[in-house]
Amino acid sequence: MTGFIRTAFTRYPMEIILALLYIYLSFEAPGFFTVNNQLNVLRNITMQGIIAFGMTMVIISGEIDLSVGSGVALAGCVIAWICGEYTDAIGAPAAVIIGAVVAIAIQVTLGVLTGRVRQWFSVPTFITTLALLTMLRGAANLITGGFPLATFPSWFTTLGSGFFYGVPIPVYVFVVVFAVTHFIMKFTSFGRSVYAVGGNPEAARLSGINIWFVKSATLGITGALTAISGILIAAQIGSGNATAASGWELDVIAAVIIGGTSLFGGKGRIWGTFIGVLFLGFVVNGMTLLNVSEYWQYVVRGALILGAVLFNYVLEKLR
Amino acid sequence: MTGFIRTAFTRYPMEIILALLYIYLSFEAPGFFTVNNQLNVLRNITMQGIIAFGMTMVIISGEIDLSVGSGVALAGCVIAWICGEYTDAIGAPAAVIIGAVVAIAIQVTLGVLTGRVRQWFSVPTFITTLALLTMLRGAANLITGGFPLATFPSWFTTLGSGFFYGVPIPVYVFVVVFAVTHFIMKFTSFGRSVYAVGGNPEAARLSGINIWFVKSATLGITGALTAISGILIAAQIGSGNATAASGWELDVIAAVIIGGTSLFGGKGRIWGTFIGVLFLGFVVNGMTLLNVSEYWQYVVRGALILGAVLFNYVLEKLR
Amino acid sequence: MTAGRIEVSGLRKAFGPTVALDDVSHVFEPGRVHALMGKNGSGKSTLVKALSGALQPDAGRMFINGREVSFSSPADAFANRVVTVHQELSLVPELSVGENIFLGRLPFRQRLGISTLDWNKVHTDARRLLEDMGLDIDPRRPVSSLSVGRQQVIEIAKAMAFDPTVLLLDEPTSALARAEVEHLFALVRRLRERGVTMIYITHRMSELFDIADTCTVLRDGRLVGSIEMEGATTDRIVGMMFGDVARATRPAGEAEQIGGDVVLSVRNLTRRGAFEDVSFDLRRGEILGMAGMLGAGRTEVLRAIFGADGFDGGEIVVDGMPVKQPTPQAMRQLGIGYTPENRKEVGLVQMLSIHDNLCLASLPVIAPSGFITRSREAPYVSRQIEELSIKVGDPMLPVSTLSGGNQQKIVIGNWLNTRPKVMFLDEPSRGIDVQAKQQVFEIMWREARLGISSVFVSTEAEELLEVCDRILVMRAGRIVAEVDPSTTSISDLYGLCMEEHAAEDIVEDAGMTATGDQ
Amino acid sequence: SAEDRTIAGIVFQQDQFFRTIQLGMEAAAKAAGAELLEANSESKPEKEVNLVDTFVSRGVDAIVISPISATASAPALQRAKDAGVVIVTYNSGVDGDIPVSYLNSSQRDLGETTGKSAAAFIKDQLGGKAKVATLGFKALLPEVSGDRVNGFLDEAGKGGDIDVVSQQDAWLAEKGVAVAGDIITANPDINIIYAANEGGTVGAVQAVRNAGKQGEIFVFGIDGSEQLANFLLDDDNVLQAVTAQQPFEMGSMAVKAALDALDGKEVEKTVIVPVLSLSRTDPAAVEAFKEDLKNLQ
Ligand SMILES: Nc1ncnc2c1ncn2[C@@H]1O[C@H](COP(=O)(O)OP(=O)(O)OP(=O)(O)O)[C@@H](O)[C@H]1O
Ligand SMILES: Nc1ncnc2c1ncn2[C@@H]1O[C@H](COP(=O)(O)OP(=O)(O)OP(=O)(O)O)[C@@H](O)[C@H]1O
Ligand SMILES: [Mg+2]
Ligand SMILES: [Mg+2]
Repeated sequence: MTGFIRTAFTRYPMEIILALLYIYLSFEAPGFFTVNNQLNVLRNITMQGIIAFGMTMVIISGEIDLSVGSGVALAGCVIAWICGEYTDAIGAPAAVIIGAVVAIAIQVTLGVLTGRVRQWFSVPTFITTLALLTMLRGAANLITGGFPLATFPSWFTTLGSGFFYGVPIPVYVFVVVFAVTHFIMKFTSFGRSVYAVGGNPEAARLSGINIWFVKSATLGITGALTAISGILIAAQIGSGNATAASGWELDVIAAVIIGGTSLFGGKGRIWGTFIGVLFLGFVVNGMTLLNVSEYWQYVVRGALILGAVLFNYVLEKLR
Repeated sequence: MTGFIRTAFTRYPMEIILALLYIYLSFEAPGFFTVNNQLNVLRNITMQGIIAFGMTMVIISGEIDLSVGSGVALAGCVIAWICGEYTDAIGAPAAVIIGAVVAIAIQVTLGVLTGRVRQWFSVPTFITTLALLTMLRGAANLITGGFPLATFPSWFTTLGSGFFYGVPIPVYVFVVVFAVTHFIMKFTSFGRSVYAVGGNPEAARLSGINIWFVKSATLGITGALTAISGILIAAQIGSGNATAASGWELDVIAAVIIGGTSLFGGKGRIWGTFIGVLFLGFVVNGMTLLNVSEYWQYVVRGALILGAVLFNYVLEKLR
Repeated sequence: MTAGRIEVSGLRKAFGPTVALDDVSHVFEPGRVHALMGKNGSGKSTLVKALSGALQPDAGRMFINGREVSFSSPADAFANRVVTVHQELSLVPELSVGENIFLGRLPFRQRLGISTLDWNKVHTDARRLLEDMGLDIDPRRPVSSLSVGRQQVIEIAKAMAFDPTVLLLDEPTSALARAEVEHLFALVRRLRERGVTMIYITHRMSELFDIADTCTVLRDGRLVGSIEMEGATTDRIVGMMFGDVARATRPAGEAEQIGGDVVLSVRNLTRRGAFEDVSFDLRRGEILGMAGMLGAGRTEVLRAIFGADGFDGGEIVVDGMPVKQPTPQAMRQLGIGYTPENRKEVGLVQMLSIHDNLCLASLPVIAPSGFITRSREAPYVSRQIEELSIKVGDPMLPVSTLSGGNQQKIVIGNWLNTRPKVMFLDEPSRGIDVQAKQQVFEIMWREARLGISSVFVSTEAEELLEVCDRILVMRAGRIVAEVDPSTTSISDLYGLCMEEHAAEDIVEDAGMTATGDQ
Repeated sequence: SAEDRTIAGIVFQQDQFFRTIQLGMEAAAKAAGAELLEANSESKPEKEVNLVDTFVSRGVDAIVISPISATASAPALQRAKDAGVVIVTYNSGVDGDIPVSYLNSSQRDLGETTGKSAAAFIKDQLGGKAKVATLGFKALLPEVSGDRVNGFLDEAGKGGDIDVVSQQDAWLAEKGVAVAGDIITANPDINIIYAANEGGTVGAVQAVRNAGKQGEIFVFGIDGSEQLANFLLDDDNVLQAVTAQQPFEMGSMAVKAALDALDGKEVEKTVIVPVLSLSRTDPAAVEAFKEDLKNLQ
């Protein structure tokens, strides 16, 4: 029995930590253990979660993307702007679809370009995406002129806040993205290449893997997911907003690392990120339910991130 | 002659870029080329610059510190709080000194601890300092209750905004920190160990270098410089402020990288960081003087960071 | 008389389930050269690391000159003047040669009352030291601009600079050319005269008789025994290492089966500063040797053909079709495989499993559709493990847990899974024990029987003569001769490689300009 | 004369409110033929200091600014004043006798105005009892946030018996959705959510919709925008009332004050810019507000 517990602890440290947190909150936080709240948490983690799955691939491939927060804002503003300009001419559904396609295309292009800039000019993705972090925020503001653009047809907003069989619609997107990225990393040769490229780029290259294709692709995928997240957020708040999602880059990276992915590349799991995203989601939700004061929230949140990573390490050592 | 130009370009790419920017601004930006404005730029870059020199050491040693922005805020709040509590009891000068010592001690301890946590638990400094980024901000808010603490004696504020022989006082601190860190990195065995530890930690270890001491020390030094910067800012704005310096971590890292330091460790120069800091300082100052619109500033700033790093690379290739 | 008596008693070290050292007790007499032998993974490096403070044993005691010591870090070992040249290169690539040599104890001088690093002294001392060792290397050059062999020499210079009483050398010659080995041996003899005690690890049997006074053998972490070299025989030592090992020879008459068709043809391949005007044909089922001294340009040629690096001019023809833009992917598709000389750094993804490393290059073969499962890969993995007799417990363990020889086989197996037509094997026998070496040769012969051609680069003339159908000799970036192994003696081949002795330095310096760190 | 006057206009955030202020400033500067330099201090006290110093060395004649903090912003502005620059503050004030003129809508006023609507609502619709949650921005601007929240609570309390069950921060819309959603979960019997800015108000409304609590939970907010106006006109009865400032007026009046002072004219030391109450009960006013906004953009 103790053997069993020990095995569970050492094999699934983050799962255990999450479960403990869950049990604690169920007892202590008013309203935590209700269907409504569970769905709420799911909806709230969706947006960052979607991106976190892409970021996991990027980090496993040995790169990083700091531009996701601004990318979310830009995508929302792009779709809102296109809806505003073209709804009259081509009708709302067409405008929404074109807007979504353009928003996604922009982010994918930027992601792939980031990879290529790394290839051609050896500029680390850290610095390229750091530059994009400010540039995209600026672009979003230029598009909107600083005002929220409330240009969406009302049915579009249900995409963000509606329900389907009692479950918020974004949650379906989240689950699909989780499943697809999990599948890619586990059951495709592309996924295998991502690990190899992150673990030892030169060895991967000499094994005939096109490492720049792989890195650019993970960045492009993350771009697409960033845009999807941006569109969902625009749908949720009903407008394109240049101030949306500021500071998300660090939240998303935190979720990925809590999930056990190594910042140095080559190691990590989509499932782990799923756990990491849930963990952060429950922490934020729990603190609000417990009405923890804003200032303490900062402290507690940081301490829990650090604690989770530390605990993870200690348990891995026991194995 | 062209050979000379070519050599200059390839050996001193960032210096050339900076000079070009300087010449451009002198002609185009009203008020740029005045003694007042030059001093102003110097004063403005001082605070981030001081930290950037420490960050250069941290990055060369193969680590990173994301907590500097919050650290600045915390240090300012700590000294303000101590002045508020103890001025009556022990007099203003003693309170200021004790406050400064305590503020510095806290940051040094946190820096060293970050290094030790990396040593003992293999937690990357990226994640520890990411956690500190939120925790220290929360702590600063808890100390001040969210309100600026204007508890300083009036002579203290001259430290931030006063002049000495016509030059703003913080500039002296900046110059001293530059000279000292430059000296350390070039002419002490500790400095050389920093390069070795970042370039090949195992080789450094086998050469008898205590790599954890070196890494912890660079983090501790950066902590001290962060605190000094925080104290100077508190002096400049006349109060301890929990919202100060938010987002600085990325600015400081950008300056270091623009200066040619490699994010992967082992390579970089304090002098380069000096250039990087000046570059960013002139960019910000120039855009304000040229009345570049707020939104374009984001775009231009990102583009210039990216452009500088790219240009640097291209010139290095020509060499 | 001397200070360097080393005694270990009951030394034990385990890495998880692997026991690397098991109750090892032995005395290494002062002032002598003690060879330490044993197959891959027998614990030699671990013993040396314990003695150098690089790792701490789980149990046991160590005595230097009768005084018990306990090293908690390499610095403690240095304090006792115990100095080590480790198996893995331990230089800092970004720093200069001089700085690397004195790393950890750079010289100082007083300037305006402050003690500052004395860069002049660093570089002049380094230059003197290098000259002493018969080397002409600018101490201001960054180490990263030197070839692997040169780096190894710097490593040794670094150890010398400590003025050791005990010097531990872990495979110092594995990356050295013959001339440099001679330099090293001269140095070792000089140190022995000064009374320095040395422990010397190697897989090259011939070196033992040249340099060692005693030979101590480890097997699976246990001490097998120790003999005086005087009167020892190779068979005796090999017997201690393995019990018994059959020396493989190529089945007679095989060489005649080489097909007539040319699978790979290289014409006038040139890269300025590295190699020039390289042309050769490779026929089906042929094993083509490439002999040459360190830095002759063999690695560069293979990498250029494989598309890993570019070249300035020339043509590569595979199966009669010129290759326009060679990249590793394109060449893999054309049926060419390449196992690099530094397998630890670029041959394997150390943190991935044995399983994954065996499938790295063959993903498109195993999964043409792009979808893949472990069970689909499993037959490929088990086939290589079986056919190459790779010693593994669980293929899901990281490849880093394997010993050098087995890692080398993984690199080869990774490529055999792609069903190649041509294999480039760059120093496949470097740093692996006699048995593993024989197995690698047998793999080459077997694949040749199946019609796979190989290009086999080695610095050991004996090996080339034993294994190859034909041998090209490279010198200073050019192919200078082609020899038939059946009519060539070892000394002839060495002679061909070494002519115009200084050529090595010329090529090396032509490719780059010296850029100092300071 | 006004033609060669240079005026610096400093905001501290990039949102609709400050954007409209900037538009007001631009209009006034243009009308007078003066040059306007614009900048954003991003709520960072140190950046504000840099901007003020930079503008002084550029030789501007006046600085029109919304200081981040009454205390923290004072030293730099004092320096500027000592250098002969005319200072006008708007929206938020600064300690000491620095500005020639100070224009604002009282932050308390804003909260109180919405609070009055809420008081009436509580009395008429909720039978004089309400459970209330608030969304502020304490970690961003504690002073302003406090004024708006407390002003609201003081006035709303006059409508009956109110019980404040949760006070949280959320000033961006997406954060507001999450936090308000959590609050609703923790306190299912809540009646009123008050949000102290535009983002928070949008977030609170969407959270109520997400929870399907239309008609059970009512939102009161601050700020005016097209989206908030639409919410007030929407028949789902979630958003009840907001109080908008008149940023365009504030911006243009502030620049005018600066120009007047430079011309040596008398300017009023303190000017209160009236706030605008928008309520579900007066759809015509909401429509008019929307129209004004359209003309601006
Ligand atoms: N850091 C480590 N972690 C886990 N296992 C290790 C580690 N270092 C060595 N081992 C294992 O300990 C055993 C002895 O290794 P060691 O390096 O001492 O062998 P060696 O005799 O030097 O071999 P070689 O001739 O290949 O260099 C091997 O089984 C090896 O896999
Ligand atoms: N990265 C590099 N930068 C500069 N010069 C290099 C580099 N790699 C190799 N060289 C130089 O190119 C020449 C050819 O080296 P190469 O490694 O091909 O020789 P080799 O015959 O394969 O010898 P080895 O036995 O060391 O592998 C050498 O003089 C070497 O110093
Ligand atoms: Mg070994
Ligand atoms: Mg080679």
